[in-house]
Amino acid sequence: MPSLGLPIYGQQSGLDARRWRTLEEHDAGAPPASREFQPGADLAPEGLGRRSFLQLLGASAALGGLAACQVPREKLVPYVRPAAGVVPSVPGAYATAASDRGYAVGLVVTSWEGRPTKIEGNRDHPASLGGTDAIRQALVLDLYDPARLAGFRHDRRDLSWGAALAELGALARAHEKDQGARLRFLVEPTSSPTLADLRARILRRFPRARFDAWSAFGEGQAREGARVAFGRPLDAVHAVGAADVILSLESDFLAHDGDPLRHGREFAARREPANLNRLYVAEAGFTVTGGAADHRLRMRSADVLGFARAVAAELAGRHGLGALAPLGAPAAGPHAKAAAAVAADLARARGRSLVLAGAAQPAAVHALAAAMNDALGNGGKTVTYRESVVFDGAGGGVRSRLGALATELRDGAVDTLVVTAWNPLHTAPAELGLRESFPEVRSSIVLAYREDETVRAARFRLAQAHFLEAWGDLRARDGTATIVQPLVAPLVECTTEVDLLAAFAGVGQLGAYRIVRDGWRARAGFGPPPPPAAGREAAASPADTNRGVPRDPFELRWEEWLSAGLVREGAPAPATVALDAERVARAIAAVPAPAAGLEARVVPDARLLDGRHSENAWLREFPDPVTKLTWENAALLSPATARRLGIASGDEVELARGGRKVVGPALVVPGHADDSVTLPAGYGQRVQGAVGRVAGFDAYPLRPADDPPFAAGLEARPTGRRVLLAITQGHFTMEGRAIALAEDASRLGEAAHRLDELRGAQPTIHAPADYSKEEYRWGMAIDLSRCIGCGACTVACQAENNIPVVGKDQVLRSREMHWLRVDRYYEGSPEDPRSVSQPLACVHCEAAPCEYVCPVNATVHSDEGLNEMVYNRCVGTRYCSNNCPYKVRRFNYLDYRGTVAPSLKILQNPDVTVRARGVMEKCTYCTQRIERARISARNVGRKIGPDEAVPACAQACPAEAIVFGNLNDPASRVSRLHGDARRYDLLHELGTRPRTAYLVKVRNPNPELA
Amino acid sequence: MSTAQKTLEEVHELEGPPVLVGRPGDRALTESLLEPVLGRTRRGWLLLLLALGGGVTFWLISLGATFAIGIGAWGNNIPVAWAYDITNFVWWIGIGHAGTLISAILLLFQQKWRTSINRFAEAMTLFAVAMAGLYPIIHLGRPWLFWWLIPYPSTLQVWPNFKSALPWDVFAISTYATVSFLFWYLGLIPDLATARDAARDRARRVVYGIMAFGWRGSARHWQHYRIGYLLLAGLSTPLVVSVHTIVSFDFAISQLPGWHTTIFPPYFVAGAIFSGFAMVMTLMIPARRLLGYRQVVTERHLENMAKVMLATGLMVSYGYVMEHFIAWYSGNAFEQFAFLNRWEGRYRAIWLAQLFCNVVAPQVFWFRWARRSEVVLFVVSILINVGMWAERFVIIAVSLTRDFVPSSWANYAPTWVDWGLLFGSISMFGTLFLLFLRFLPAIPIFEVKELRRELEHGGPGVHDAGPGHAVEEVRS
Amino acid sequence: MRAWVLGEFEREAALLAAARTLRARRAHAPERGSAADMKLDLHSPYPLHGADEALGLRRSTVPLVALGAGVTGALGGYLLQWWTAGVDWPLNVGNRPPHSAPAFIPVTFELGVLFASLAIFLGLLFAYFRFPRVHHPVFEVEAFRSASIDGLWLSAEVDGAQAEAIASDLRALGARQVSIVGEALR
Amino acid sequence: MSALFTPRANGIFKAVLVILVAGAGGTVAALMGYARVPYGTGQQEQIQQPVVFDHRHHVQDDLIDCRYCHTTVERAPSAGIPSTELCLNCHSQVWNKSPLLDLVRASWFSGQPIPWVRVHRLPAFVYFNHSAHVNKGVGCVECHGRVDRMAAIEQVAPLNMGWCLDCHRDPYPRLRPLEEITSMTWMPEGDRAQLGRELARKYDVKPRTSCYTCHR
Repeated sequence: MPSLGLPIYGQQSGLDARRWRTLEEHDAGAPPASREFQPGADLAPEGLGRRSFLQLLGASAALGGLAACQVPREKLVPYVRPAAGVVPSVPGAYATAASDRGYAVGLVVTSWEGRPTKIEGNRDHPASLGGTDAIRQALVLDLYDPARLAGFRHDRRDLSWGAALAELGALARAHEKDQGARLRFLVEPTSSPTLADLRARILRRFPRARFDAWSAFGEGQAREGARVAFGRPLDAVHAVGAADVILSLESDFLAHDGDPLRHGREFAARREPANLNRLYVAEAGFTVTGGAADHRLRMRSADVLGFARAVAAELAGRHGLGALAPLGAPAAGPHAKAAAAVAADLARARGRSLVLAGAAQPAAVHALAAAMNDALGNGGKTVTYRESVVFDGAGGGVRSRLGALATELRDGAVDTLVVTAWNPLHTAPAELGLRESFPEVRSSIVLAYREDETVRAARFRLAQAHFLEAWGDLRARDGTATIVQPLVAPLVECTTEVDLLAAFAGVGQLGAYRIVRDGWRARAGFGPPPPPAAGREAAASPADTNRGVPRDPFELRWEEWLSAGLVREGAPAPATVALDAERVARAIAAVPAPAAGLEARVVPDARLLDGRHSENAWLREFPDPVTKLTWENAALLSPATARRLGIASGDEVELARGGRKVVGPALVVPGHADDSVTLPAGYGQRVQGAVGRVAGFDAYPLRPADDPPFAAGLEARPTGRRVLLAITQGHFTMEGRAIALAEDASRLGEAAHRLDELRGAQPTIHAPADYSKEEYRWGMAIDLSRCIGCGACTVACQAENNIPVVGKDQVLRSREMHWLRVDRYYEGSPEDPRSVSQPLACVHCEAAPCEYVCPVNATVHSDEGLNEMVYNRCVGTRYCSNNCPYKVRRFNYLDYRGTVAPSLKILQNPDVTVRARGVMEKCTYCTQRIERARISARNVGRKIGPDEAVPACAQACPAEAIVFGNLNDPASRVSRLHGDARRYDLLHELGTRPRTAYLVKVRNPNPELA
Repeated sequence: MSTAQKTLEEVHELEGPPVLVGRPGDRALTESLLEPVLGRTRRGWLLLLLALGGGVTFWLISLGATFAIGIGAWGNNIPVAWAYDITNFVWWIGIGHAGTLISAILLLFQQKWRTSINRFAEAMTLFAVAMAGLYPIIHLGRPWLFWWLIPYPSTLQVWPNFKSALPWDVFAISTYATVSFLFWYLGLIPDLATARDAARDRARRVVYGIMAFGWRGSARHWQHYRIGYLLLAGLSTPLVVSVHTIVSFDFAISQLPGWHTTIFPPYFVAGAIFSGFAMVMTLMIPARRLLGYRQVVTERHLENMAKVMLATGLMVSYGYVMEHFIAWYSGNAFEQFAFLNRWEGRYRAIWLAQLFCNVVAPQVFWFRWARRSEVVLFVVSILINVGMWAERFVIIAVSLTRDFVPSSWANYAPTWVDWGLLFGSISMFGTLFLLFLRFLPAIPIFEVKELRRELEHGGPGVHDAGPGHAVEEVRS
Repeated sequence: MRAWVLGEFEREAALLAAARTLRARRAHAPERGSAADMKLDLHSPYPLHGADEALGLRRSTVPLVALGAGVTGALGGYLLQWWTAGVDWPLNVGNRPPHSAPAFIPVTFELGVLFASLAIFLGLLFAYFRFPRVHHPVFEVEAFRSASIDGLWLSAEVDGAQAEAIASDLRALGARQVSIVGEALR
Repeated sequence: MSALFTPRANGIFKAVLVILVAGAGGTVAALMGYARVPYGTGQQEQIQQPVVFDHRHHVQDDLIDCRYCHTTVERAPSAGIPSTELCLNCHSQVWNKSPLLDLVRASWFSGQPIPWVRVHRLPAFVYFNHSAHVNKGVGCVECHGRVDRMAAIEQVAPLNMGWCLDCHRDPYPRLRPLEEITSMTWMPEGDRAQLGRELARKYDVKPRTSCYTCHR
């Protein structure tokens, strides 16, 4: 791997991976060298490793759990050459970025002696602000996936990278004679400047070659909409926080669309009573954004345009926004009243309002949204437009993206097709016939991370490097760039998209590191790179780069970029735009009137997106934020529709549209639009690994041949069979209990009095222990008003605390192990309910019911008031769980550690004990982080700072809904929140005095719609 | 003679049947009572043993699975972390209460009719407690660490938590098992000596000789023996009450709706006696038939036990009523929901079965014919056994399925291992009991002899006595 | 050398009478040899009413033993809990006071009962009965096997010289059969 | 006519009873003893290291400070095992031909680390942090003993929870000035516990006995 033979700033230990990799081969059983320094990580009674794939398949591979009792004298394996910048047993943090639909999400990754174990958001990155989503959190698991592709094969011949490079070079040269007329590339949409350069180089070398970009659920429609409205494909950047009134036209902007993490942060900040915004969501499926809405207007996706036009008409007619007159159409149907109210609200908030359109909606809707924002004077205030930094090929819908390529393939006009887009054979509409034509391509080259359908059909397959192993770069929506730096040498033989394209650009031998670095040297306006040899020299010996000042002035800048994870240079300024209402009107007119009948909506799955995360066990077991369904997908439909079709949850249904059939379970979702069936895609792939195979059906066959990905004409009939759906939450109503409280802002006043019964001191026999003298009194506050229920905290907790995946079978037995669950409750009619999400982990009661029932003192209170769970003392009576009113304790019914590949063992967080069979476990407030902070603070004789000890959940939360800190510090945020007027204690009447306080969710409904 | 017959019938009418039919000589009595022990092995006994052997195998397999796979081999989950395991435990412990109760309390109350059935009941107690004692260990996630519940100076310097009800259990169960055993064995010693002396072959004589520790019926021994035996009875009486009280604390001290109930201690003790008597009945009726104990275990015994079952059954029913009343009266929504859930919830059928078996069925015992009909007694006693198991399941598991936070509600379904442990333990219990019947005197011979003396003491025996006398004798 | 004189009687009354007479004689008629060290005992398959009085046995001390042991157990039990939970390592368990008397009652009680019961059982067998004593001179007499079935026996442990005299006394007192076991025979 | 048992039977019976009871009690006592004696706690285990490294020589003769090799002891949970490079800092010059050091040189050239054998072994669920102790005045010698007198490192402390607790409950007699932290021989004149109290105030020593202090 030439690119990785070179050092990474502050990262030499990563390169040492080669060393411990050989150690692994040499002695697979033994943990890698550097781990040996970890007192907590060595093989011991509680053992190591978990997540046996056997268990994922449901087989109880726990026999022999009685084994791990004898402690062998294990080895202490030091470095041969110390890795500079690495203190064994002290984790380092390195900035990098992951791609989200081509854009950068800035990350900071924790690494133990060169083993990345935990992904967190980069506070300074515009698309993260410190937050992450469940998917980003789970990416680290892929790195260690023993089932990932390794090596390079050409027609069943295994090749070294050198050989592969040579063959690619030869292939490229062969295309020079006809200028690459028969050379095609199919790539992921990406904002990488380096890849842009390489594409340019390649097109200079092969003028007649072409790059197409494909991902099943791109933002093509959005850019197309911008093209319609403003004449060129721009990215709309929404300042959600600046808007008082927001209308979402099926835009799931808090979870999927735009910069969800930034949106979430900004939106949450506006959900505090002081400066409440108001959110209207018009959507078919129940989304995270819908759950956060003040008014959720359920309608089929096809009817969204009609509603938007109704609003436009109102704005034009009643509120004097004449510009919208040609675009509007009088309201029809059930939502007329709503349209009027929404329009009035928007009009009142000119310049402080915002209209967003969902990625799935046709370009016309995006254009209309743009027009409305324009008319409302939101331009430049709540929405700005930027030249898209993402290469999106032809852009637009499926046909305009893939149509040309599909035809060429069918006509055999392509000799070489290089595919770096994820599994097009699975995601592309069957009408395009890729499945048939692709295998005919003479040399089809596929770069992929895992075995999949496209890989199977390819002649030439290249194993792709994980982004934590690869050099690269990405831009955020606003143009801010981040250098993607590897934290570890590849665990297997693999390469990167940069290296692959470089091979066609004729610079393959340079390697990604050089290419990326030199590219940035040029962009930053530094002179030409020093001759490679010197460059290698400079970097190759760690000593030089770390001792004293680097020789090359560019080094300084480069190191800055890497350590900050940000490159501010070269970010394009906002574009000035002029709306072309005519074109918008024409586009709207061009949209066919919504057809009657049952609508099929093929949507990206909340966890697997288009299916690329199908093999990620964390995401598979991560409960869908709305349905709480794990491991598989289901056809989601409204209670009324289900009744009409005679379908109940768990019924297997046969869904047919346009001659294509799929069979899968149905799941009734309260609040889903009637006459519409939501079908999360990405499951049931033809080629799957152990994880993917567990469950799920492929929804793509029902996707229309062209965008939008929804269409009427679906037929559904129950097959009579039943499917057991592993849903983690059994009951979605509160039974009138004060569990997750929500209140209208207007009624917050009287609510305060009722809240007094849910907080404060209570009569008790034993005087409460006094913690006021302690230096720290840890506590947590969860603001339900901020929480959007995305569930990032759940996966963050899983990654931080070595929480095992138990498999569908065990989830069905309600034995899931997530310490932190996000409960979701519905209020009101099942047809059109409102929902509240409530993250719930151990609340660390001061008078803990779990403690006094434990016969062996395995769970007791710490001097700082933490409810400690001592795994090694636990004998497993499970009495504590029985007596826990919150039911937040989790029990290792089987040996969930299993017997896993060494690669998965080294994913463990060495700071957290891996629990054995028969042991109870629960949230510890991330005590390992507290203790680490405590020790480093006390070593230099100071107190723990406010943001030093932050639990994984609070760290990950994009909405900052979870706040943790020292209650004995009156200035701390958590203290203030505990004193907040909205604060209440869960199950306060039990007198458990929880340390985690909740803040009532505030709703801001429009009185006119009351 | 005819007068004697007549008076005897009158006596039956007035007092119910005698506690001892006829006046066999001591030697005759000894031979008849020792026949099952010293006589040849019966074929029926062998067949029964083989049949139960199958169940025991199932039991062993289930135990093996539990240890090898872990508690995950069961249907337990979160929230239902206790289910069949603790249900079986409480059920067996409850059954284990009749023995000591019959032996001790009835002894203190000078109830003559206890005499011939107490050993029987005590043995049953021992085996039931043995079955029960297993669950607190195997229900642990890490059973090989069970000894952490015992207070001993460990290098960890950590002690058990005496605020938890589980260490209380450990002490209560082990004490109860020990005391029951001592009580039982002390009672056995004179009869072992009898067996030693009555046996013909040397092997038996040696074995029983060793077990009898050299008892020679010395009056000097009898003096201490009787006082000691009485004292043990006196100690066992509060003990037997305390044990199930403590078992009920496992639930009463928690705060789970359906567990957190102050009436539990008396209600559990009553239930224990209820199920215990039912089990004695279940075992006694066939044994009485097969082993020809009719003479010493008379209708009088059956009838009195039926009365006790009726009484305790009513107490248990009262418990059910009170639970519901308190739930309603407390005005606590969680409590109220927990009890509504029994009527309307998913496990309704089990709750209704429990009501039928424990509340309705025993009511037949208001009628004398039912109290004296072996068939009715047998059927009803079986029903009560089932009903009491259901009661414990409803209290333990069903309460857990629906607690405070609705999001964590979940249901419970047993696995084959759960069933194996239930039916297996029943088979094991039966096996132990069969062995007891075969190898140890199941009827306390010396006490029967004493009883006979006492009956004769106030004058000649029932048969040739005037009604007045007879009435006294039999009442005593 | 010691000898044991065994006599079997038909009826309880006779047996008890014989015992009384022998005791009386020992008291009033020393001239009939030094029978002062004669140790009388009765053997029966069930406890005999009046035997204590006939042999002039003092009140049994078993209850005192039981009481002592019981109190020790209970006290020990409470101290154990108080020391482990309240003194050695007082932990904050669910905000309960480390030394919480109500919670300590059950174990205290159980230990009291356990100790008392053990004291009674072990005391009886090993202190009062001096068991195990599977061999005893009286077992030498084959007929003595009836003592645990239906026989009523009187045994007198006497100096060998007295044996014959006592034997004749027993016959005179109506013993059905009399036999002498001398130490020599053992 | 002869009795069922001979007179000797009584004695045998008694003996058997005694043996049974004593046996049961003895077993328990033995097990509890084993957990406490050095043999049981592994203190007397002789451990063969791949390279014959003599602490006596390096500490006493060469007067090398512990921290020269165990570099991270003051800033990390782990004290740190010296890298081959560190060994060669000296041994590239001295003893650079010695066959005793063949393995070290081999390691340097092959890049294969030296597989030392762990002596002080804590269970996985115990999180001991060297820096937390060394920075608060707990000297190396308190737990590791007179390393300067050990030909081969051996475990001198029982390393069981009770032993940890004893110090966490009463650290004072085991505290020392930071500048003496690595000294093997330091002994204060006067009452050490008294001095310990002063040092505890000075260094703000607050040993905790809450479970999460060591178990996570």
